[in-house]
Amino acid sequence: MADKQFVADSAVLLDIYKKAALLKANDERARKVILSGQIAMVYYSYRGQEIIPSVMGNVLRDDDTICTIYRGIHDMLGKGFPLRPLWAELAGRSTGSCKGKGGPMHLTYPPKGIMVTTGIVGSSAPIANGLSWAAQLDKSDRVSVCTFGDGASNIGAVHEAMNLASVWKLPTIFVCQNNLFAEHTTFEKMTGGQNVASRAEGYGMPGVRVDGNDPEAMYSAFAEAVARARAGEGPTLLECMTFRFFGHNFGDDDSYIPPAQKAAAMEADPVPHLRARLIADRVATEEELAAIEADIEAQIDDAVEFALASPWPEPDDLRFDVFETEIAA
Amino acid sequence: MADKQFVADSAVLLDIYKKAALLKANDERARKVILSGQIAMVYYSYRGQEIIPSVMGNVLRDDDTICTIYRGIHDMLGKGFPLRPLWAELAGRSTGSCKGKGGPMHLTYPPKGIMVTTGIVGSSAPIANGLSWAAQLDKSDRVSVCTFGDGASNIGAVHEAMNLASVWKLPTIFVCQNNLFAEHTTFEKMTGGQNVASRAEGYGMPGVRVDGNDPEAMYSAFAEAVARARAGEGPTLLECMTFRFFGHNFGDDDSYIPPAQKAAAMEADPVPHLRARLIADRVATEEELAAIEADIEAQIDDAVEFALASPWPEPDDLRFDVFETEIAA
Amino acid sequence: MSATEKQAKPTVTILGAIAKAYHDALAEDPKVITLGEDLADPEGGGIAKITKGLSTAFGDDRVRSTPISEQAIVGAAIGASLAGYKPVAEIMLMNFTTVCMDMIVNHAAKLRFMSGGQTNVPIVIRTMTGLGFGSGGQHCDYLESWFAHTAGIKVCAASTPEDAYGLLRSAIDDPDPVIFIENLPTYFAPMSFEMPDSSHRVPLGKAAIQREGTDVTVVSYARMANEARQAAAKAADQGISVEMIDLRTIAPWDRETVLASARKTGRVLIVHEAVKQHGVGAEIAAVIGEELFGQLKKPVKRLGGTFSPVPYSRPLESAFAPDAAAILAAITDLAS
Amino acid sequence: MSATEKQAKPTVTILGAIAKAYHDALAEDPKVITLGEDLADPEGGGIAKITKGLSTAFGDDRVRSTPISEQAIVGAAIGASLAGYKPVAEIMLMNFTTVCMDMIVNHAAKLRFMSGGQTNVPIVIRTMTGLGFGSGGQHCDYLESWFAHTAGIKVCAASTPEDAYGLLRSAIDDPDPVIFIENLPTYFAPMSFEMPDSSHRVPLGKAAIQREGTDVTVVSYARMANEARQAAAKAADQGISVEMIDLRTIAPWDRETVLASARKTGRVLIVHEAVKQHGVGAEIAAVIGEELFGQLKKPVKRLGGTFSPVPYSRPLESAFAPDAAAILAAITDLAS
Ligand SMILES: Cc1ncc(C[n+]2csc(CCOP(=O)(O)OP(=O)(O)O)c2C)c(N)n1
Ligand SMILES: Cc1ncc(C[n+]2csc(CCOP(=O)(O)OP(=O)(O)O)c2C)c(N)n1
Ligand SMILES: [Mg+2]
Ligand SMILES: [Mg+2]
Repeated sequence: MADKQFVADSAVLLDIYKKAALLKANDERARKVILSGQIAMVYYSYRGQEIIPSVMGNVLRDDDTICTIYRGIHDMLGKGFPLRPLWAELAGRSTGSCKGKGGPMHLTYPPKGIMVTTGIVGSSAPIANGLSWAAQLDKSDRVSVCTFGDGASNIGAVHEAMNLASVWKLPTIFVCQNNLFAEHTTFEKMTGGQNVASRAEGYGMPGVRVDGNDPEAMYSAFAEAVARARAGEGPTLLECMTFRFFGHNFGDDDSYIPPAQKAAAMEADPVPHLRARLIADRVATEEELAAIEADIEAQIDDAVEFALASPWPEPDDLRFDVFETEIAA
Repeated sequence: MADKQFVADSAVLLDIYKKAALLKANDERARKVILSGQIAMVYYSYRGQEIIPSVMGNVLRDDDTICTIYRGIHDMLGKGFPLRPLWAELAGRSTGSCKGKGGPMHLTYPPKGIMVTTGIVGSSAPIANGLSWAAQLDKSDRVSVCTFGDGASNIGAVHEAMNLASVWKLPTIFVCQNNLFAEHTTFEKMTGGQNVASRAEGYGMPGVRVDGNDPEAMYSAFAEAVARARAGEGPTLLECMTFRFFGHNFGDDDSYIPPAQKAAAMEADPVPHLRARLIADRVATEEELAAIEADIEAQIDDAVEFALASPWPEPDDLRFDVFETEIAA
Repeated sequence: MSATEKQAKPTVTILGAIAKAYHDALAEDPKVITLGEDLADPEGGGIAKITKGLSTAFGDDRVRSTPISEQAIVGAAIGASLAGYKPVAEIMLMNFTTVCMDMIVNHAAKLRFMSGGQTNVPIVIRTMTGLGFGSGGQHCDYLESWFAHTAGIKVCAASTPEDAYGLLRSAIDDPDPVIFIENLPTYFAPMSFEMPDSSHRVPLGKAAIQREGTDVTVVSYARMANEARQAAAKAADQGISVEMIDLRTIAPWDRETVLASARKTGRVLIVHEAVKQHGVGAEIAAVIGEELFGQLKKPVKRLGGTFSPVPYSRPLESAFAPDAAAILAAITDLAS
Repeated sequence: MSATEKQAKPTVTILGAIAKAYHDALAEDPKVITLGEDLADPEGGGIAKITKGLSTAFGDDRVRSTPISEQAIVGAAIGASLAGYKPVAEIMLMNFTTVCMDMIVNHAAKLRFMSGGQTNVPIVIRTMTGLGFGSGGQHCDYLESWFAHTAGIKVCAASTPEDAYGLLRSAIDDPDPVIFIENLPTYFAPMSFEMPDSSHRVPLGKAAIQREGTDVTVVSYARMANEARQAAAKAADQGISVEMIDLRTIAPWDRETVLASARKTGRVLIVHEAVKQHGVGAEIAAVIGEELFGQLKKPVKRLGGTFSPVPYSRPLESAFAPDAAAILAAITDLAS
């Protein structure tokens, strides 16, 4: 993976920033809205991990598919999940993308290729392979991505999926977002070999450990993996190093995170870093970025308002969507 | 794993041969007994794979434990399973080690450390870890071995078990008997990376591919793995290359095995090869070996007779051994 | 008296019917695809050779052998179904669903609901089970009640070649996930049925009244339906008129047909090979007890596997599950 | 009227009782060991902090945090139990048993039988479930009927701190595998119970009559028992005398106690949070229907979760499972 033929130019970096700014703002709003009591939900903050999905969103097409996890709203926003049905679903309203039935852990939005969000660690991987198989059958060059955490790399489903993807040469990109913690357990304590990417070799596929907070490195690695997949050369495992700034889920006592480690990570917050760099490199001005950010806030305002003004589902809705035909009352 | 400090001397080789001869004779008898209609059973021949468990049996102590699989009678005989309760169990009699309840796929004999025989591919591995954990807690240097096939290396349970063994530094030895087929599917077709041993590195443990039909190579690799485990240095994955001479199970149409491959493997039959070598090296004479083999046949005769003369279990036995206390009638 | 069985018809097997259904479905709809261990022709077309010829006829892309990775198998089926395909996944034996329950229960069964109907999972999981071959504790379980308890997935099983064909085709057509249970001991028995033509379907959720009767209702499915048919014939010789219902679809089961028959006879026997306790028979008995309170002549009777793992030894294995003799005894008892 | 609830007693929580049972078991028997995700003190003693302090008190060898590998977790528990230990394995949520069903069902539950009694598997699997926190389709299922259908494994659940203590200690003492179901929403409620001392045990298989009554029998367990207790109190205000049975052990359930009460009242309501269809209530209703045929005044009634995955949105989540109001309505209906 040495030849960096995939280089993020300034337009790409600006687009990555736009997405990252949206992701960051949305996470901040989510935590605020929970704290304010406006919406009660189980929420897994991804603050600190914004660059990875912003890059993915930049590289992927709408017809590429993604299977993500409970900590996945960043992945979905990167992929283009519109804000109104997102927030309405978080708020449990009937106007939510899943009519309030799925919630934050099971968000789905097929028009943008957001096919599965799972709460079962590791389960995104086997399903992504099926989407890849369909792409092969369709003779399409679309790819499918599954995201999962460092902790998930130790579960059986991920192993089975990587092996199958390798032997079937599937266009699946395995994106491990290594934030160094699985709930309260450190990466070192649970991971034989202390490295996820190196496991790829055992399956006969490329594995790359990349700084997921570095937009250029991340772009280069991800775009190359996508190009390989589109070209029919099979899967890639990317281990994207990152960090989550807050506890496992909202309300989690995060005292298990060493304060110095946390402080250093927040100090290196990749979103303002990218912002500063775009300005320094004259890709955009402070004013332009501020306008973008203001627009994002306005969009989120609108979505939250829409959500809170939307009607709740009716108990009778439980009879629908179990099967195609409704369950008898 | 380069330094071969574990060398099989002639006494060891003779012992390995004695075991291999028993295993070979027992497999031959099993197939004969089925063909003759004396015993009806589901039977997975291990013919061709005798050297691996003969080496294991030579190196392991009675208090070392083993978790094996449906194709595991060779492993168990190597570990010292006595013939009478074995054959009585195969025959489904109440004098069988499992009172006829387990059968050929679930043979158990704790006095020799034969703790679990499973019919679910890959399931031997997680359980072996628990036996290893107990050894650690007991501050004993005993080890536990799990055996499984090349096909099993692609299932989730094996992955999870190897990672856990690595992070807990368990004295588990993962013995993959790579006979190049999983039922009818070839090793190449199902294995990303075309190598099981190389996956060990991803878990941070030694992985060794060894010729499982070569008693000296097998001894050296296995004894070293056991020594590491006894010394508290953690698990090892051994991929022991071998071949099964017959179909997946008795009665299986084995036309999917390329005839030339099969013929070459049978030509290289490791048991007569070892025999010839012992004679050539003057470790034993033809007469001595013949006497050993005759004794084995006599023991098997006795066990089969014992089994066939033994009583069948009673339907009422179903109420026992579900729980410690019986199920009400 | 079963009309279908008495006429002289060509002899077909359940295995043959399944193989034909498979073939016809692949031939008619390019979206039908299939995967499983040893499934393709280089691997001999599966351990029972049901899929023999399919990969040669329809290509390695649509008919795929897999590694031994049941989670990956069901996951791939789910994913492909989300992209518009109709995958048939083979899980060789029903006990092996235990290594992929997450994929089946948390995903296949729930994605339609959790997505608010945006996605659906039109997969079929074919899986084999049943005792009779001495394969012991881990290869013979009937686990249908687990899936019947799971909202979002259907379960069916056939006891005749016609139903095997019609149910498998309907399962593949169905827009939701279906578990199709097969039974090794009944695969090969030649039965006097016509091989159905490719338009034949058996609607999911509809039981078959395989014999009409007035004294005792027997509800059963899969291999036990064969045993029950034999018992019903013997009961007729004793002057007991048995109405013999093969559920065919176990979940959702056909309440109307069962309740109508129970109302008529007032005496019901439910038979399955799965362990009796907490088996599917419990739900059926509970519903009958609730719906026909005070209208039954005798308490609903259930026969099922003993409360133990499946044993190896032949006499134990025979004692584990009901057979025609036990069913006949129960019928006689109910009719008395 | 529940005597225990009315007296002024110190206030304890179910969580506290479980934590004490755990601690006492580890302190009394060096063979008791435990493992699970985030379980040890460097990981904060578990997500609900039930195991906080245990690794510090009893050592990292006996109290171990694990990778996210449920098959490896249950497998390690099984293996250690075969070597004479008494492992308590935590599977964080009951839905995650779906990734380790093979270990639980094909191994833990069957090894004693398949080995002809040569080995046994004295493990406890602690697992949490239940709705009330909006965690949606994959985190709230009650799956006890799957395990009740599996010969060789026991299942229990407590609705009071005393029972939580006594059942967990009995489960750890038991020579066979036990699933111990916990319920997040009931962990923290302060309850008027004494913290049991370390000799306290609740025998497995024995239900508790939490309130004696003559008109209607209510059979329940886990969180639903709390709801049922509230409903029973309200029913008393309406002049309906409810006999309230908390099964405590779901499998094997206490037939004698349930049947005796049903014989007395002639009216039975069974309530669980699990999906009603094919839930544990089906078996209980079927047995009552068989044993007390003609002796009941009303058909046995069942309340359970709706036939759907657990929904996210609050109004849907509330509609999914029965509550005190629904139970009271059913009691009133039965008593009418
Ligand atoms: C099979 C399974 N086991 C356990 C859990 C509980 N759980 C939820 S998230 C999590 C940690 C996952 O860590 P990681 O994979 O690193 O992802 P992250 O949360 O850090 O993004 C655990 C243990 C689960 N959801 N599924
Ligand atoms: C989980 C599971 N899936 C499938 C099977 C069916 N099966 C039994 S043996 C076998 C092949 C195993 O091959 P391998 O691991 O190479 O061992 P070998 O039989 O060659 O010794 C298969 C697929 C099973 N027993 N368990
Ligand atoms: Mg993580
Ligand atoms: Mg093999």
